[in-house]
Amino acid sequence: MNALQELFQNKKQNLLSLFFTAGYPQIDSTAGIIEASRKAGIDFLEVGMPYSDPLADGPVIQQSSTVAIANGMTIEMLFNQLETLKEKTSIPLLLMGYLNPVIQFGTEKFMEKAAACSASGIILPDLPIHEYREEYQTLFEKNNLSPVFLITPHTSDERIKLIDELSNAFIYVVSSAATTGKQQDFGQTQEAYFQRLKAMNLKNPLIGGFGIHNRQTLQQAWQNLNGAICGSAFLKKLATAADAGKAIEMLKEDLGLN
Amino acid sequence: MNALQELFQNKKQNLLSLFFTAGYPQIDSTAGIIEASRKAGIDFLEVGMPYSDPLADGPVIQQSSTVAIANGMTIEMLFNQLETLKEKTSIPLLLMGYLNPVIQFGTEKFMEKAAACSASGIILPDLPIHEYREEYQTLFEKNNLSPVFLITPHTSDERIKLIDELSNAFIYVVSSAATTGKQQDFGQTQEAYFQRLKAMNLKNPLIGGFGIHNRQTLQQAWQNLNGAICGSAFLKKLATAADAGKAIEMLKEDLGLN
Amino acid sequence: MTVKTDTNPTEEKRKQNIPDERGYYGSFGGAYIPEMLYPNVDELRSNYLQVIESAEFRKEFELLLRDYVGRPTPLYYAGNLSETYGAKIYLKREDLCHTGAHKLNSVVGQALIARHLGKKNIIAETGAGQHGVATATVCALMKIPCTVFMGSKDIARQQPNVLRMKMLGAEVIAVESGSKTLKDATNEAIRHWINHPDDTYYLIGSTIGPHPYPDLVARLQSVISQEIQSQLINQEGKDAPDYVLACAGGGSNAAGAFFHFIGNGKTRLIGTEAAGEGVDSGLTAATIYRGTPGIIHGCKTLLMQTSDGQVMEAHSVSAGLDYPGIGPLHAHLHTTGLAQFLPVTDTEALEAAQMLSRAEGIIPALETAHAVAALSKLQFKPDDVAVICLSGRGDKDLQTYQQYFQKT
Amino acid sequence: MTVKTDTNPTEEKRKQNIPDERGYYGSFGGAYIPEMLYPNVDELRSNYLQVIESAEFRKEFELLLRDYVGRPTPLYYAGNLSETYGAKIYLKREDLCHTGAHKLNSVVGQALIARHLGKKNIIAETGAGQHGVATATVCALMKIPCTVFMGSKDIARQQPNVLRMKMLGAEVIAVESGSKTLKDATNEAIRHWINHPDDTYYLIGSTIGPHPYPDLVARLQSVISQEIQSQLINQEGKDAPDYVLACAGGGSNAAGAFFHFIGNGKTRLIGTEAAGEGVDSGLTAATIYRGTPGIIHGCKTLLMQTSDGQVMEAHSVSAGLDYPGIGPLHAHLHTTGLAQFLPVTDTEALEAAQMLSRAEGIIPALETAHAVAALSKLQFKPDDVAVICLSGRGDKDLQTYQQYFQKT
Ligand SMILES: Cc1ncc(COP(=O)(O)O)c(C=O)c1O
Ligand SMILES: Cc1ncc(COP(=O)(O)O)c(C=O)c1O
Repeated sequence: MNALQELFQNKKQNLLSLFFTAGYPQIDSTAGIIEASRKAGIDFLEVGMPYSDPLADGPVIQQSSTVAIANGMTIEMLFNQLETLKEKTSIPLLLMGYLNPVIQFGTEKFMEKAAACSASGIILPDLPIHEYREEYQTLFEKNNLSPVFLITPHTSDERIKLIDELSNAFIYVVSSAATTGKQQDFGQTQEAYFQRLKAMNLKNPLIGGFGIHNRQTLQQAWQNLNGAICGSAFLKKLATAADAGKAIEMLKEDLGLN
Repeated sequence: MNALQELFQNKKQNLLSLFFTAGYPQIDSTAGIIEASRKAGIDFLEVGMPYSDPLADGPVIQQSSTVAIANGMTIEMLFNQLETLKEKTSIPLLLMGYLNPVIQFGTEKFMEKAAACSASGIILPDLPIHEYREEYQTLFEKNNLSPVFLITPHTSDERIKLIDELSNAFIYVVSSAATTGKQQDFGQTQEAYFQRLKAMNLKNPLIGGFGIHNRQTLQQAWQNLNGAICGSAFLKKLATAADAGKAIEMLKEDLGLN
Repeated sequence: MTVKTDTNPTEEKRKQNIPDERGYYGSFGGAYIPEMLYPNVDELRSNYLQVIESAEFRKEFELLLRDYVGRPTPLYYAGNLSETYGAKIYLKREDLCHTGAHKLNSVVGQALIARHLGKKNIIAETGAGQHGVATATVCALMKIPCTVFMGSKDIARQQPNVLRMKMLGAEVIAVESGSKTLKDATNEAIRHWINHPDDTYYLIGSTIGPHPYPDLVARLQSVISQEIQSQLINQEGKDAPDYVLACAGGGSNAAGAFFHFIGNGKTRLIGTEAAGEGVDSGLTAATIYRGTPGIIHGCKTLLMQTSDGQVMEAHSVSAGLDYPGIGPLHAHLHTTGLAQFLPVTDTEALEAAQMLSRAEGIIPALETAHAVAALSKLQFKPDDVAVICLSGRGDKDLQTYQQYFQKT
Repeated sequence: MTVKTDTNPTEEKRKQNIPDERGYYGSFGGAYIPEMLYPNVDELRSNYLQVIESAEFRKEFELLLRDYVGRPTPLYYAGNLSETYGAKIYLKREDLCHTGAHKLNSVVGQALIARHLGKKNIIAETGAGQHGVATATVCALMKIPCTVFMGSKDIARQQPNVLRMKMLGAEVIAVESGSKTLKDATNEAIRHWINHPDDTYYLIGSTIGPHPYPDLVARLQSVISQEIQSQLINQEGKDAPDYVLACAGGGSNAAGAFFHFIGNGKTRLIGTEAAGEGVDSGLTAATIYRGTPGIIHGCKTLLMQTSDGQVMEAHSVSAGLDYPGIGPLHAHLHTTGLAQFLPVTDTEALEAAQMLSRAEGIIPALETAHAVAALSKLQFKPDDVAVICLSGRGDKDLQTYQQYFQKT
């Protein structure tokens, strides 16, 4: 059992996770963000591996990736940073990124390094499920890493069941069919979607993401799902705040958590 | 017999004619040019009727036509001017111009007016010979007007003979196949052409034109033909000289006649 | 329901598409040229029919039309236009010809003739630049030096075509005389020909000029109506449309599109001419509407002129229609009622270009847009088959379109 | 004398033009897409073959290809090129397609599919603007709202096509991210699709993207090689050329021109890619030469990337080839040796464009010029029959040509 799985055993509701891009705003921001998150009681973190062509992402994450790459961030360097932090931090970590840099790094080596850094799971949104099953699943299992898959309002029940089957930590519930960072409040579509998911009685917790940026969106996710992930909204705060602690404070204010 | 035919009866060599555009440089320049020509011993004159699209003419005559039209020159007005002059001048006149304005004026009326102004002949370079014979010949004859046709180095012997047949004043020997005003000296082509014409023993005098602008070209025309017509070179002088008399003086200088 | 037709046209009517021996269509045509042009024009006159009817010419011409020009061009059933205008509307896709207009049909033919006559240089006039591009194109293909005369006003408004001519290796001479448009480009081309009579072929771009040019160009362009005919038989089961619509500058695309239907007693032939800012505005190129008989560029036809017989400057937003004369065939068709000519203003043409682009995804040349604009001036019956000669594509006119639609 | 051929190719070889069920050509292809795209891509994947093989689709597609696109396009024997390069050189005239490039073949087909799937909006990416124009065109014809994504750098260098898209009623969205060229236009189109999944069809312009796009586009473009085949039988009495030459950006015109000849053991398939300022200059788009296996825009293929797997910016003077990836079919053909890919520099392409304009009177698109430039890199035998896919015309590139030839 990895740290993330442990977390979900102990906490079933109102989970809050943050996504940030490694190497943003500074090349060495990661340590501060992780530490501030831990202090602020964030439940788990997704560490984004910056990619030149993040096609599922909106302008905020695109911009953070561009800056991070320009800052010199690489997977190699990220692992080096995480390696030095692993003793200090207890907060469960997931790595999230596009498949290509992982392949170039070497899939097997990537999984081993991730495990060595105490990461609990990996999210590769553009990894096809059939390829996961045929080529990646054993690697994930061998390294005690949880695979996390995305579902959207357009994902069929059948496919959701398959994903539930393959998952062992949580399912990433993309709030609406949209790139990251679309700043709209949730409406009837999301409500119906969340109800549909509830009715399916899935074995994995459901964590909502994409578009969580204020009290309304957070509460709707929390009321219907097990938790929420906040990405673009957090990156925006990071861009302007003095430090990661301040950024989380400002974000919590927006989310109605103070 | 018209004045032009009379002239050719009396003078067989070294004839000199000038071409000018009616209405150029001033709307009322015609009288002065005719008078100065008479005084300077010019043998006969061609009065150009300005046309908007003088496609056989080079830039000098084009320009003079544009100015004359802008000055308000029309066939009607030209006839009015010539009408008032006909008592005063003894120099044979030809009218030269494109067919379209003549047609618009009315061909029959045009011939009658020309005769009434004591013109001796008419040159319509774009009048087809067959049309001349079928529709114009009787009109010319009725009004005692000489038709003048052009020939070029490319005109066949057969066609030259036909033209000689139809002519009763002179044949207009275009020096080279070129628009008016090309300022080149005459060379072997012209020499051969002139020799060919001589050998044909035509009944009409031959007057050379197009390109007569200096001593060499004039002399070559005079030595081989019966006379020469000077157009563009004369118009250029008219453009700059104080009056028509001065213009002719300057031209004669260029032609080596002083 | 088709229009009432004369199903047994007389032989005489059938021959209205061809001039008599001296080049006259009724009272229009002929060859009014100064002696300097006589030998060249006469050489062409006495050879053209024999050449273009020879098996050798036909073989080469037809091969080039197929593989180089891209013929047959489609006869496209325009469903959206048909719905809007309540008739079966077809577009004859001359815009798909190589270089983008019908002009190439005649250029290929004339260049073969020039080669047959042993000419070493080719000159041409151009308005919209399409004829210039077509001539430069075929001259490159046949390795014949090429000089194109173009009014400086047209050079400014048809830049893409100027660039194409240069890319193709042609010399483009800017004509600064007169209105600096097609009329004056033609004058300068003729003057150049007078000055270079020996081995130069003057490749005229439309059914204008002294005989035999109008007839020669019409015959070479008649491939358009010939194809329409056999395509209609295939696609509609009839051998003649109820309407043929074409714009007319000098008249070559109209001549080509009308040719086999002239005097058939079945087909209404509709030419459109450029009214510019309006037929009575003084800024117009509606030659048939405003013209009177006279002589321009070597032939007797209708032209816009002053009462003194001076040629007037034409005006049209479309460089290819900006000409104060029209081919003698069309003057004849108009006079005899064998064709009808409608004036179309600049604005109507621009709007029609927009309309066609949006309705069928085809951006027409500004010239062509004048033919399209006629659609809204005609009363169709539902079964009427109307063919528009889509003489060219609009790539050369994008700047003009943009400027106009930005303004409005 | 033809090159040594394998006259009995195995069935396996014949099938190299089609991917397996999951969209793999050997080890390239597949569908690497985030879940947000899954339903749309899957809907297309499970329908496309059935739709394009249906009688209804074929009828409509073929009619539009004939009457709207202008097919078959000629297979033109280029006499002057043949003489210069010592082989029988044919040009497959895709430049004569409506809108001026092969792109329309695939757009017509995909738009029919979009309609079949009940989609209400169409989006597309474009580099040179040809695919954008083609899409805007067919959307106008079919009355479907159209949005085109185009890098702002490409908007600046392919102005005529931008004007055309607007004239046709499409919305053109300037993409300011990344290199501001085709790669980023594709990213933005995909993002827009993610954000508008319900009734939007993403009409991809080349043999790129997640399965089934590469296969779909290749099949729709395969009309090119199908026509070449039957035209060659007619014109040369043989059913396969010795060479086929095509430029490859994403690879759609090459896929279309190669399709029926892939693995036939007779035909050398030559793709040309844009070397920019040179394959080793750092300013290049020579994907096959400089690329390594990876994932771009949803498929596994060869792409130019850093050792960290970041996609590199491509460079080519030609907007349509300025792409750091290539279709998975071509990665496969290269890897298996079924096709050869040659890099061609900006300068070589520009000179080839000039050469072809002067030699045959055909101004090619800058993309196409890269294929033409390969002529001087090959050693032909006199009887070799080589077909160049003349993918598009150069009207959109006149400004670039002028600037280059003014400088040199
Ligand atoms: C596309 C197009 N259509 C029509 C014309 C008008 O010429 P014509 O009347 O000879 O067809 C032109 C002339 O340039 C043209 O380019
Ligand atoms: C004329 C032309 N040829 C080739 C290409 C390259 O695309 P592909 O490799 O898909 O044929 C383009 C792309 O815009 C193009 O416009």
